Amino acid sequence: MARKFNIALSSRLSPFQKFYLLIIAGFILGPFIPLIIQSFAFRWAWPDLLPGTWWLEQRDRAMVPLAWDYVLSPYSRVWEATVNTVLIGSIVTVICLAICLPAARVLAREKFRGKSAFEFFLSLPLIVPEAAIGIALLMMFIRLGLAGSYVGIIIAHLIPTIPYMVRMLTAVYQGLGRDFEEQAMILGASRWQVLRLVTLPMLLPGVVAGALFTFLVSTNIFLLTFFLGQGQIVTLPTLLFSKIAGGTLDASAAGITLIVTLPGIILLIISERFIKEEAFGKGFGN
Amino acid sequence: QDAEAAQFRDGFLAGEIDWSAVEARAAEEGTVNLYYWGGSDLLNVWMDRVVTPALAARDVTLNPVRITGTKDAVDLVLAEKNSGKGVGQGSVDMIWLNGENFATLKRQDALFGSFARLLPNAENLEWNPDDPRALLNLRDFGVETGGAEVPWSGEQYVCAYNADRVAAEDVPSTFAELRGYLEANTGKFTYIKPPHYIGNTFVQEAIYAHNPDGNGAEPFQRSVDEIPAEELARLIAPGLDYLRDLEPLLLDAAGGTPRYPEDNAALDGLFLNGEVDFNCKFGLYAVATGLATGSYPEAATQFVFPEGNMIKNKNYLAIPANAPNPGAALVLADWMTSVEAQASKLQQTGMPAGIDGWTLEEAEAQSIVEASPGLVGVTQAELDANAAPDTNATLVDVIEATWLEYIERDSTDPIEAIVARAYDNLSK
Amino acid sequence: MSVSSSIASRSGAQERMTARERRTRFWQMVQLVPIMAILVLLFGGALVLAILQSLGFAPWFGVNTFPDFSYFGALWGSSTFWVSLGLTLYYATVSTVIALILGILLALALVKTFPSKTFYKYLYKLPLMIPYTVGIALAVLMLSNGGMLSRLAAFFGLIDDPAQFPQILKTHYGWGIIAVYVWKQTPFITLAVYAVLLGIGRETEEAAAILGANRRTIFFRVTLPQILPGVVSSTLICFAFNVGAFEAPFILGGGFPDTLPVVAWRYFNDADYTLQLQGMATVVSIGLVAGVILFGYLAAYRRYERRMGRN
Amino acid sequence: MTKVQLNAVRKQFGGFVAIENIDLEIASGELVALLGPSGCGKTTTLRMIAGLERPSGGAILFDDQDVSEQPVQDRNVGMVFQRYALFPHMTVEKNVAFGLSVRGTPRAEIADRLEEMLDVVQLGQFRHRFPAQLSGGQMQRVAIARTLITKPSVLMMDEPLANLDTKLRGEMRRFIRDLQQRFGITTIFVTHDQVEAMELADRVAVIFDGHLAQYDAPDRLYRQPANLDVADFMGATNIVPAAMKADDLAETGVGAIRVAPRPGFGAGENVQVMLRSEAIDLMITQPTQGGVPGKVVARDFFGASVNYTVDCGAHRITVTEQARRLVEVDTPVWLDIDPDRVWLLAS
Amino acid sequence: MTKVQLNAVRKQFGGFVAIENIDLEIASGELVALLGPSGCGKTTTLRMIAGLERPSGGAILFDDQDVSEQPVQDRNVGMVFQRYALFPHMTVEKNVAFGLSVRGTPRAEIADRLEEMLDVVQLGQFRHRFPAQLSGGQMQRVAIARTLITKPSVLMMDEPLANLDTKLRGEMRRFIRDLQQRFGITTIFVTHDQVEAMELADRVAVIFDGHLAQYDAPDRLYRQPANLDVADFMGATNIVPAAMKADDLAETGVGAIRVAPRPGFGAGENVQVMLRSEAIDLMITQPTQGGVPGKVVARDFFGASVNYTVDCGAHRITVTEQARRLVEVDTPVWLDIDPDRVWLLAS
Ligand SMILES: Nc1ncnc2c1ncn2[C@@H]1O[C@H](COP(=O)(O)OP(=O)(O)OP(=O)(O)O)[C@@H](O)[C@H]1O
Ligand SMILES: Nc1ncnc2c1ncn2[C@@H]1O[C@H](COP(=O)(O)OP(=O)(O)OP(=O)(O)O)[C@@H](O)[C@H]1O
Ligand SMILES: NCCCCNCCCN
Ligand SMILES: [Mg+2]
Ligand SMILES: [Mg+2]
Repeated sequence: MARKFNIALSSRLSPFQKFYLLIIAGFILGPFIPLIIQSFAFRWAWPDLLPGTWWLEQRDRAMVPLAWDYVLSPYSRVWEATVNTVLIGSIVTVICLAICLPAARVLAREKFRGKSAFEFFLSLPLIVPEAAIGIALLMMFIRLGLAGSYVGIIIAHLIPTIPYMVRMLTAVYQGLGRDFEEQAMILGASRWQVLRLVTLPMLLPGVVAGALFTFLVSTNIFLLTFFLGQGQIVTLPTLLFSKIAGGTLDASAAGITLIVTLPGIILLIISERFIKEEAFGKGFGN
Repeated sequence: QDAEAAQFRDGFLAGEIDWSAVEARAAEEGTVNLYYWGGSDLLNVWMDRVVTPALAARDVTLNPVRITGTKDAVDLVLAEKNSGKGVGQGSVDMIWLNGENFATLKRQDALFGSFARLLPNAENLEWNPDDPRALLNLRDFGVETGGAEVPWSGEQYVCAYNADRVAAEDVPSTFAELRGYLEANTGKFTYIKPPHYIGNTFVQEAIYAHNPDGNGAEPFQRSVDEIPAEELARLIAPGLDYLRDLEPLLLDAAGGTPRYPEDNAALDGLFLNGEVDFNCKFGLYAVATGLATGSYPEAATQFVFPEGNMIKNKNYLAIPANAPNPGAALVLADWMTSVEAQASKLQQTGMPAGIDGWTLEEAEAQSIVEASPGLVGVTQAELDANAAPDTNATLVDVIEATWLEYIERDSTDPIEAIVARAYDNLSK
Repeated sequence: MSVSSSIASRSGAQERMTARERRTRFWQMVQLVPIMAILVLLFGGALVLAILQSLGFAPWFGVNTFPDFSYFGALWGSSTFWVSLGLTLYYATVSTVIALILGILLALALVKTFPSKTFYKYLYKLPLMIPYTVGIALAVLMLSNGGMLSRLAAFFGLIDDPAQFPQILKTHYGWGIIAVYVWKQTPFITLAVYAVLLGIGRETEEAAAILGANRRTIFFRVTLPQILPGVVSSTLICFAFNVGAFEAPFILGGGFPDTLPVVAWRYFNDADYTLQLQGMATVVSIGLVAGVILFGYLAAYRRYERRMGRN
Repeated sequence: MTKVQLNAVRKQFGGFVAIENIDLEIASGELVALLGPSGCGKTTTLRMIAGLERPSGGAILFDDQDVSEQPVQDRNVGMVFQRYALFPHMTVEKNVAFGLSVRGTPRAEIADRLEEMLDVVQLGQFRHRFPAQLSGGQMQRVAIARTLITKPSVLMMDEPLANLDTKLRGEMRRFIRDLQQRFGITTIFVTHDQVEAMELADRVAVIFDGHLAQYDAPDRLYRQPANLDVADFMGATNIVPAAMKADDLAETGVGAIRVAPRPGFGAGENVQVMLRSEAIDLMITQPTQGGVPGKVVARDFFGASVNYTVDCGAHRITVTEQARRLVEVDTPVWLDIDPDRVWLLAS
Repeated sequence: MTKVQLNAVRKQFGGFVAIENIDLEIASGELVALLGPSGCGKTTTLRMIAGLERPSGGAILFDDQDVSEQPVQDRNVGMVFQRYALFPHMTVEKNVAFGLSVRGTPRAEIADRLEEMLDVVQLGQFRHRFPAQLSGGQMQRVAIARTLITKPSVLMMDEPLANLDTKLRGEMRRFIRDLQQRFGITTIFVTHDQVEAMELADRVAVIFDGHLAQYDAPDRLYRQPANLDVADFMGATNIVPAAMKADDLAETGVGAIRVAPRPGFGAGENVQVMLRSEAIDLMITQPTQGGVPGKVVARDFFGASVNYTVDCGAHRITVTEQARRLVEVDTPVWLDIDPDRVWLLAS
């Protein structure tokens, strides 16, 4: 019944959309199949659809750990890189939140001279590529003794993450409306009580979305980490880059690639439960 | 400048500090930061599995910093030096390097000093300048090491072919034969892209083989100061012309632009998948280790190419002038030149020994021989018979720049002009 | 809070700032200081340093010919720079446009109700959560001449040598680079558009349907203009990222002539240290190009917005 | 002009039944109000008629034709949304012309009809403004104009006046009524405001909880509600239980009241008696016959009218009077009620 | 209980003058309505009293004390926002208790007062719900409870009933009135609905465009508006120009009308005569003396009342009657007007 109606303006998928969703699933997930196979291969030469020799067949004869044995061993530095990545991402997120929250409040609520210029300056790091400042930043950091240090990397990561965080928080602040804070003040709440009891809880979805984004951006940064880490600080993107820079993937590189995707998957599972898409929308609304 | 560190350096270099004091200082420093190219899983494992405990036994913690390009470490040392970090105040204790990178540090006076012969294990190396076999210990790409670096591994540029794809009689042994093969099998060969040193080496071999004077590597042992630009241009022109003419026959050249892989992992991948039939790189034991790790096709075999011009060199460990832990660096350098270290490195990574067999005792020499993964399809005698020396590091820069200009960028300028420009730039 | 309004009302000349107001004003500024410090000192500092160097100021290399435009001159004077610039913009534009189209289509599908929607809401965000390098690795495995697609082609007897497989990676068409950017950024754009779509609701679309508009018209004349803010900011971010990205063109690109970030990388890694300054001129050029294009884009969009009465 | 019929229309959202078998017939050119409390299913009913929602059961007929298979675009209906759903990115002009331009109407004709329509809604001077720059009443008029310009055969309005102030609401009511009469369009509008329904509609459909409770002309609805719920919703204030002494006499807590006999409410029945507050005469002297005695206990002044609360012993009765005189609190009074204006409801 | 005074209070936003020298005195315990069209400055006035906005000029006094320098938190005022501004992340209980808990009131006392307050607003059973799970009326009661629990000495409400339906609005009005009388709190509420203002307030301040137009008791405001604007805003329908023939006789387009003399409106003056539609008697037989003849041209039925539009020649006069009889359209009628209910306005 009412087929045409469904097509005209329905909440159901059109046949094209069904097809499209299948294609997208293939596009996103498909490449992971050879990746998983490769991570278990010993020798997998063209044109074999499956490895000619599997890693497990060679495992006992190998003079060094191969494939997953290598990946999961300390030699691969995967664990170190994971810890670094998550640690740096988390600290960057917390710092970023701490410095962006007050700024976002002022930006969302107050008018002052030079505000639009300031806002423009804030989004400049989105426009100016990391490549443009990486080397110069490295020179500054070497002089300051920050090159190859956690502190240096964390500070540097603030540059590309601040614009995301500020946008997101400013948008939620704008959406919040003053009513609630004013009402709380009328009811006798102090500045700090207003922030703690009313503002922060109400901003929470936006704060969480902003934090997630900041964390993502930080854990995705390659060039800045690569320049400023000086090989001393290995994160998942730099580790993987070193493995695949030549444009080939052996079993251990495939294994590392899989490990590099893990934090993202875990984060996805966690965040999907707590964050509604709408929360991100604010940051892109305007 | 750290006065105490400077004092140690001066004292050690003057021979006033005995080795036990160095070891004591190393234990006190506690750490050593070794910067090395981290692109080999085998070497990485060896560092962690063998070197780290060995140093720990000497109360030194090894901090193996895996870098993607040796130049990164050189840049860091120079940047620190330029920002006023003197002796004892930098962050790099030791770099694995050779060729241009050493030459750069030397030129910038950023090296710790002549330490190599003062190491206890210096006796495992030949230092007699009159012995031609000492050449690679005294000169690195033609540049005098002056003991500021100590040999770590020896290498030779060897090619392998995939016997499943190439008949034994078709295997080339000269550049002309290579060209002939490619005319019949277009696209089945490529070499690593200069300025990567492996790519540079292939270019040098082509230049030696096409030396218009017919004296191969010989004229290229001099530095830029000793060889005028026009002369160099004359010497390298035929080799570069050969390479330029070869371009249309290289991998993917049919698609418009020939493809030069960025590093040897990339070349290995192409070789494994049969995208190319040959794999040329520094790697005396590359086939043996490649078969052991599955990165080479099963039928991979080494062969002699190019006859008489298979470049042989060494690579070294250097200590920067501003090394924060010079004592520990010296201890590391000494351990690295031990027979024990060299044998285990050879066995586990396939990197040939950097020490000289004839200086060793019988049993020690035997342990090295036994550690060898083995040659596949060639004999040591063949390799020795076709060995050739490196090009002087200062010329390498010129040749590299010329390749980029003449071959990559398809410059229409004559080679003389390009070389002259390169001379100019380098003297700035 | 009375702050903004009291500030806004200061125009009346007869009004003095009260002590209370001055205090709030001061606190406001304090709240902006940390963010300013990071951006001005680090970001601004690095930018200025890069510009200074590109103009010949590098005493630490023993070079100080400031102001010296020869580095820009040499760079902009060579035709390969323009080819590189063209390639950089080409990869950035094509991938952004494709990701935009795929992203909008995906967002439009996601607002519908369908059985596997929960699965898809996880699925589509996966690439967003993963570093670019993973995308590059996947591209290598799938698309290279020795890769999975090539093997499938061989399996079906379409080719019998890897060289016969159409070259996707390592060409100047940049299909591999584009594939990675699209793979990674479609989710980003989808998220932005989807979130905005949820925000605008379906009422205006329904109103349009009742007024007789067909699906095409509804999309182009009612839906699209309303999701435009999300589209603009997400494409802007992706495009800027693509212009400055290094890894994908380095690993998957067609070699010389390279994209500008790779060119800069090669300069920085050259044995010839004077090329460091040439590299600085290159990165400054990247910044300039990205800035000019995005400015133009934003200005055009702002004009459109103003014409539409927003702001 | 189209006749609209709903035959046993049902609508379920998942397990929740929003509309339960509604039958409704709206004559061509009639103006019908859907009246009911929040959440009763008014909007859902409209959306089904418009084709935005598919009925779970039953059929909707336009001029006796089942329109189930007809897509929204082809039904030729108009709908003014509760929150207007103006296109925020289009000017008033563009919004209004939208329906014509998507139909491919020639430019010249669009311009003419636009002019005419802007005149009708008096928005000529705001033509270049965007919705965000309009007041509520103006937005509402744009929404109406945008719909009317397409000459729909059925016009629907979802709470068209909800967010307007008293004065504007009054103006808009008159405006809608005029338009509807001028074009004779079959019109269905949703409201939860009984005064609005009464003033505008030819017939009112009262919906409670997805059920059609009563469908009648306004005055019948008001004076003769079908049941207690409807009476209550229509603002009846004085409903008192009573026992029927005779067909025309009800014994209540405040005494016997004469009523007009109503079939089915014979002597002996227990009933509810509804006394509309404005149907009661408030006498300050005892009437010659009848009259319920009481005392004014409260007075509420509303400008045009006054409400008195009169304590009559067992019940308090509210009496509404036009504010021509003001009776003081505590005055003893008598209430006189015309039997024809007393309505009986089942208990 | 606090007396609130505004002395020549002004408020400018940038160059725009929102409030222009308003003087207002609100007695302790009084309930005052601020009435006026949208944008006239009602909210701004409230916000200044609350301390959310600083006056650009003049002074605000609580019990004769200037409070300009007193921060919001210390003014001990209460304010119910137009859209309630309930904290969405807190339950009803938490919302209501908020004001006490931020003051550090002891737990036991909070619990007691909470109980009492929930009783007052009859929300006990909803105590654990979140605002999103409440109906409009319930939300409104939470907002009121949240404010009252802090025992503010001045209570302000910004359009407290705007979004409620007729029935609920009526209930809430009575509820607010009861509360206010019970606690005797000085209360100021904002509305744009004159009926609401009239019903609730002791005095009404009518504001137009930032000016105080009239400040009076509801019935005076209604019957004796200060000027045409106020009369119009209060819904006066029949205002006709006239010339004064004598102190008590005005000659209008529909004939001479007897008026109660008003100082300043002597013979010969040109005036406007206001005839409240509910003050006019509609006769279907000619009265013995006076009576303006006309013909019914339209009838609007509103349930409780009926509006007749009577064509009297030069003007159309609206007459409102309780809906006890229905006069048919086209019936010839006579209008009879009590001179005391005719009001004179300056032209
Ligand atoms: N898409 C839906 N899914 C589930 N329930 C729905 C949906 N749409 C409406 N409902 C429910 O159906 C019932 C009727 O909704 P409807 O919108 O028709 O009410 P209404 O009479 O228009 O109320 P209001 O006066 O508040 O607008 C409500 O209980 C509502 O919650
Ligand atoms: N912060 C502000 N900046 C500039 N103008 C303002 C500001 N707040 C209010 N105004 C203006 O002041 C005037 C009075 O506003 P106010 O909110 O007091 O009106 P109102 O009487 O409450 O109207 P409504 O009934 O629509 O709520 C309006 O014209 C409004 O646009
Ligand atoms: N840092 C630039 C990001 C470009 C868009 N990609 C998705 C961002 C979140 N990982
Ligand atoms: Mg509704
Ligand atoms: Mg207001």
